[in-house]
Amino acid sequence: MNEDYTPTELLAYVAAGLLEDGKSVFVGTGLPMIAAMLAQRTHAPNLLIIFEAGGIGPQVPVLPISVGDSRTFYRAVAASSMHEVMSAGQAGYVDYGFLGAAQIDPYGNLNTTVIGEWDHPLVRLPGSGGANDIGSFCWRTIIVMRQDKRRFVEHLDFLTTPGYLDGPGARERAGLPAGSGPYRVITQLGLYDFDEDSKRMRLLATHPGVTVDDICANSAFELIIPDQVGTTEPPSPQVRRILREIDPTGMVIGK
Amino acid sequence: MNEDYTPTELLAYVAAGLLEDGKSVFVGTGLPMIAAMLAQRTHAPNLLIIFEAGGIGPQVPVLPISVGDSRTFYRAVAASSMHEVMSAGQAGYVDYGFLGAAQIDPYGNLNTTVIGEWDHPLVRLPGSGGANDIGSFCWRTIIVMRQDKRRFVEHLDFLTTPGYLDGPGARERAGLPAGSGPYRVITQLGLYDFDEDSKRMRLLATHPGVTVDDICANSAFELIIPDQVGTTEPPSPQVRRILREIDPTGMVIGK
Amino acid sequence: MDILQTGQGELIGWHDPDEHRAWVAAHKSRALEDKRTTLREAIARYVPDGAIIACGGFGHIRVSMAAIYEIIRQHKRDLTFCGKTAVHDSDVLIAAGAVCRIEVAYAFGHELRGLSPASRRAVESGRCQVVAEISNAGYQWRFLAAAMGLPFIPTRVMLGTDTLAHSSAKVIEDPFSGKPIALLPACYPDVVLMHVHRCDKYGNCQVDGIAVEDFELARAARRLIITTEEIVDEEMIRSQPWRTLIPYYLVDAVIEAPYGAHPTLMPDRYYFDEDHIGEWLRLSKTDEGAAEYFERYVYSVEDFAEYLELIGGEERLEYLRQVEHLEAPLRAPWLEEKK
Amino acid sequence: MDILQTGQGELIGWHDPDEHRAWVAAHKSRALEDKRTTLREAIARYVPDGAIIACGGFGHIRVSMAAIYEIIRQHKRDLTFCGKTAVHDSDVLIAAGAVCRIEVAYAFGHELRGLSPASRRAVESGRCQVVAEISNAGYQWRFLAAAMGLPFIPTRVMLGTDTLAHSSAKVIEDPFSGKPIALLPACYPDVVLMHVHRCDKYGNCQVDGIAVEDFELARAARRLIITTEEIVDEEMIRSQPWRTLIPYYLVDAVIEAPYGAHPTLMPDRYYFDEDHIGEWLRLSKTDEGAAEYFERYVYSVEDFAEYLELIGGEERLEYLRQVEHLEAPLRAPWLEEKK
Repeated sequence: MNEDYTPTELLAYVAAGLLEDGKSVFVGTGLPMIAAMLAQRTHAPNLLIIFEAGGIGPQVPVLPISVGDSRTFYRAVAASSMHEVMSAGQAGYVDYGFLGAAQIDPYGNLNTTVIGEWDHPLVRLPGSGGANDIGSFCWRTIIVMRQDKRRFVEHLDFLTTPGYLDGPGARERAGLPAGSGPYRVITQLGLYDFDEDSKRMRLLATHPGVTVDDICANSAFELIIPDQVGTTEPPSPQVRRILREIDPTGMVIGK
Repeated sequence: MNEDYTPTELLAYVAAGLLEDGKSVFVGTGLPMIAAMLAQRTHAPNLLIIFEAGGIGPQVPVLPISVGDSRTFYRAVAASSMHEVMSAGQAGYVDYGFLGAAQIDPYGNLNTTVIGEWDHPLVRLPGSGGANDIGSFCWRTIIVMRQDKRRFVEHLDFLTTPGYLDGPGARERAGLPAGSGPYRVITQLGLYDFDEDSKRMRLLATHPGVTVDDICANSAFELIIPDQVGTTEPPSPQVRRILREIDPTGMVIGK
Repeated sequence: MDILQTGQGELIGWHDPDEHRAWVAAHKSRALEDKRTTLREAIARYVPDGAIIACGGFGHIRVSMAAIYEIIRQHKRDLTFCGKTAVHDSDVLIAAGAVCRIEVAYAFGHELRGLSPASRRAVESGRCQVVAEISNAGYQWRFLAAAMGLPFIPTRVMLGTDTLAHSSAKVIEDPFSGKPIALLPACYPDVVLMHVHRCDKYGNCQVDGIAVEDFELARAARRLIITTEEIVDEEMIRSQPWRTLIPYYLVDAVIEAPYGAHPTLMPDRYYFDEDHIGEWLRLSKTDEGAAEYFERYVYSVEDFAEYLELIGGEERLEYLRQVEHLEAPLRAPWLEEKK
Repeated sequence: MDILQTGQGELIGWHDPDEHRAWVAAHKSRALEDKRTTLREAIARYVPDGAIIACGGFGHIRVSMAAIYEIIRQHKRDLTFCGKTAVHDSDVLIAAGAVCRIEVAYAFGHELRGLSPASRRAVESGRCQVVAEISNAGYQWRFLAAAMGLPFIPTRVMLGTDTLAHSSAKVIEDPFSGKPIALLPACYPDVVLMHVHRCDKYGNCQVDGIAVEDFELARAARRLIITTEEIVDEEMIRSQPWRTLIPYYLVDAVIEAPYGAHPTLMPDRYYFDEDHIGEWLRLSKTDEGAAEYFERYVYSVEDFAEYLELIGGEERLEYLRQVEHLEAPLRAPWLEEKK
């Protein structure tokens, strides 16, 4: 059976499944990198991987540590600049983007800047980095993060990166690119999308062994729970083998 | 004696004399190129030559035909882009610029766009090209053109490139870079600068054999004629020899 | 928004950034695909009558003449030309009747060779309409705005002039300095023709020498047709990816066209063919002469290879290679006349 | 000018474009001059206390650590840091007490390695003040505006967020689309430290691999200090001038510093020294530990060459070269912990 997969393997597999062949994706280090490489080695061989520091379409030999690592432009089609890739994103060339966060709200807005008050931080986090950029201009952003009541919050301590702001039409009213925004959220408990009408987060599927009660107990805001909730498919042994090939040292997947 | 120099040789020599060592100059084809190369081979060996299409600091082997000619970046320090050199100009890195024109007015404004009405041209000229850019951002622009009553006019048919617009402070009021503007005008008759107070064109020196009456008879607007007017120095045989080395085929200097 | 001044030139090639993003998402493939095709096919497919077109290079430097001749051969009509730094490209397209509208930074001239008889005649007679004025830097930055997916880019050039008054720019008060500043609207040409030194079959391109404004123009283009001196193996691109000026996803068609810039200059390959340009400038002094030129060099030939035979074949091309490499002296009709 | 929103972050590094032009004219030499000097001399001369500084590369990629150590060694104080994509650079400068103010796109983190104990502690205790927030693209474009001599560049990122509210950007209504758009003010750092693969004695620089935002940053810099893996003959620059990322007139000082990016990554030369970064992350968990680190690796050594001996000399550097070229496996303390 498949039950000996790790939580990270499951996340990588679910994330990979969201990526379409022939599309482009803005990739960060860690899990997004693994997911994109898994997609390339399974259903999406022609997925274009782009890194914010300038690497475009590399043939990544081993997992990079940084998004500016030389592995991110190893045998790439272009080793360019941040100006080039951020401009491409702003002009609509980037389909998917991955984001992580310390906090998320019902509209998919993200905080990676500060816990507590901005000028008197309890915990100072790294800030936007490329997150605001990715969240602003990628057509579909995929958020991968840990879920609990301190992280799934009604009100963020700081809105670093735009989700749907305060609801339908808010992105467009703010001047953000039309038709873009959060697409899916993946946590250790389940997979979410956003309700078309309210732009609030909605449960799409729970991971194997997770109940809807678990889901709700780990969110400080009210999630939309539809009548029909699916269950995510766990990674097959073959997928797990590929994941081990991609990350032989267990840098991301763990040992 | 020196009297067998050609008018073009004189113009090139006078123009070259205006360029300082250790400064930068935006160069076009033809006479400006010759003048800049003459300056480099005489008093200004460390003059930085920049071409609008991207050539920076070339060691020009033979005269280029175009400002994008491969001779303009032959053994250059950089073969870059229009964005790079125009940005450098806008940011204040370019000291001198050369301009030509079909018409000039008392404030050094230039027309290279049209003779007659814009939408019903009598003669359609090439337009701004890089002229407006050079005239906007170079610290000191040097205008080299033929002088007669159809060219030295009170009112331009079209103001392609800014001189001092309508007088003192007008460039700054329009939003153009402060402290920049026309520096000298060189024609087949004489050398001009601009009066500090009025920003109107003022005779500085006549060429050998040219009288102040000749000067005035060939301008449709009133030139400022100071009490003391110098005479330009004609090119020495040595200068003429260098000019022949720079332009052996007589492409610009003529045979 | 207080707008201090609005240029009265026609705004060509502008799109709302959201509309352009949607177009990109729907029409530009992000997949690595073999894009090799013929010029006949590429021009037929991507250059509809009425399109706004622009050329890479610098007017008579690294211009895709092979693509331009094919446009003329296919009798394309009502094109609007981005006269960014237009020299030989616009002159023949206007003379052939393909282009009837032009926004002008530089056009109707051949630099040291003098003015362009054919396109000047077309403008002065009203057959070709100048729709707006702009400067070289101004046009370059219109493409930068487009490349960045922005509605505009600010600039400090053009202010206070008729060039701005007849452009599509607007002037506002800069909220940081309080001074007037010009805003240049983005320009997205419908089709861009660009000639490069080498690219792979996917369209990853390298250029030797100055890039001029091709970095920005390639990214501003809705459709980008690449002609190339040679199609190289993907390996050559991937071994030095920092040499890639244009990544494949910007490119719609790749056509191998050696000497495809003739009679314009290809850096490090071949110099201007001054005899040929001279023939054009001489013939194009009359409409009949221009027609004779097109009949001889465009309509009567099947393709660009046949044209190359007609202009002197291997021997001529070898001479141009030598001039470029400073191994042979330049011959030029206009140079003869100065003597 | 209707301004829809004004970010409340402190505006650092901005100058009126005319004031900057005058500064350039007075202070940046356009002459081709031998600019070779020592790091001691360059840092003493160009980095006054209180300056606004920025680093080339990408936080722990191609960072001029040699210059950073010299800043610490000279006990520079009250510096403001452009935290464009700050990783190792900002962490050590903040920990050493050199930097006490920072504008943050990304800082206080080491990507996969986790958060930075020292600089987080400094910020949370108030020893280092965050003066403004911004995004990576936003910072990059602040430098683009400066490189272009403009007061601002528009962008469609940051809108609607607290990042913008705590930035120095303003929001206006775009006069072309009618939609809100953010304007990013130019940022001209007083001093930029940049490490390159090679340059000549005048400062003409080449970089292999991604440029990140160094094209723009080099042009935004008031003073630009270049450390380089090697100083090459002018001939190497002039034979391929299209490889020049930075022309000499932007550069104020050139210092040959082989392995000058250690322990950060130098593309195609050497990989991250994870053992050394690991030692820093471990020691910097306490102020005492950080002080111990600086005593050992900065204050007790005369110069960068001596430092290189201390971190393991030729043998260590050869190993890092092998890892970069995929010829040796990566060892890393944080990787060990995952096992």
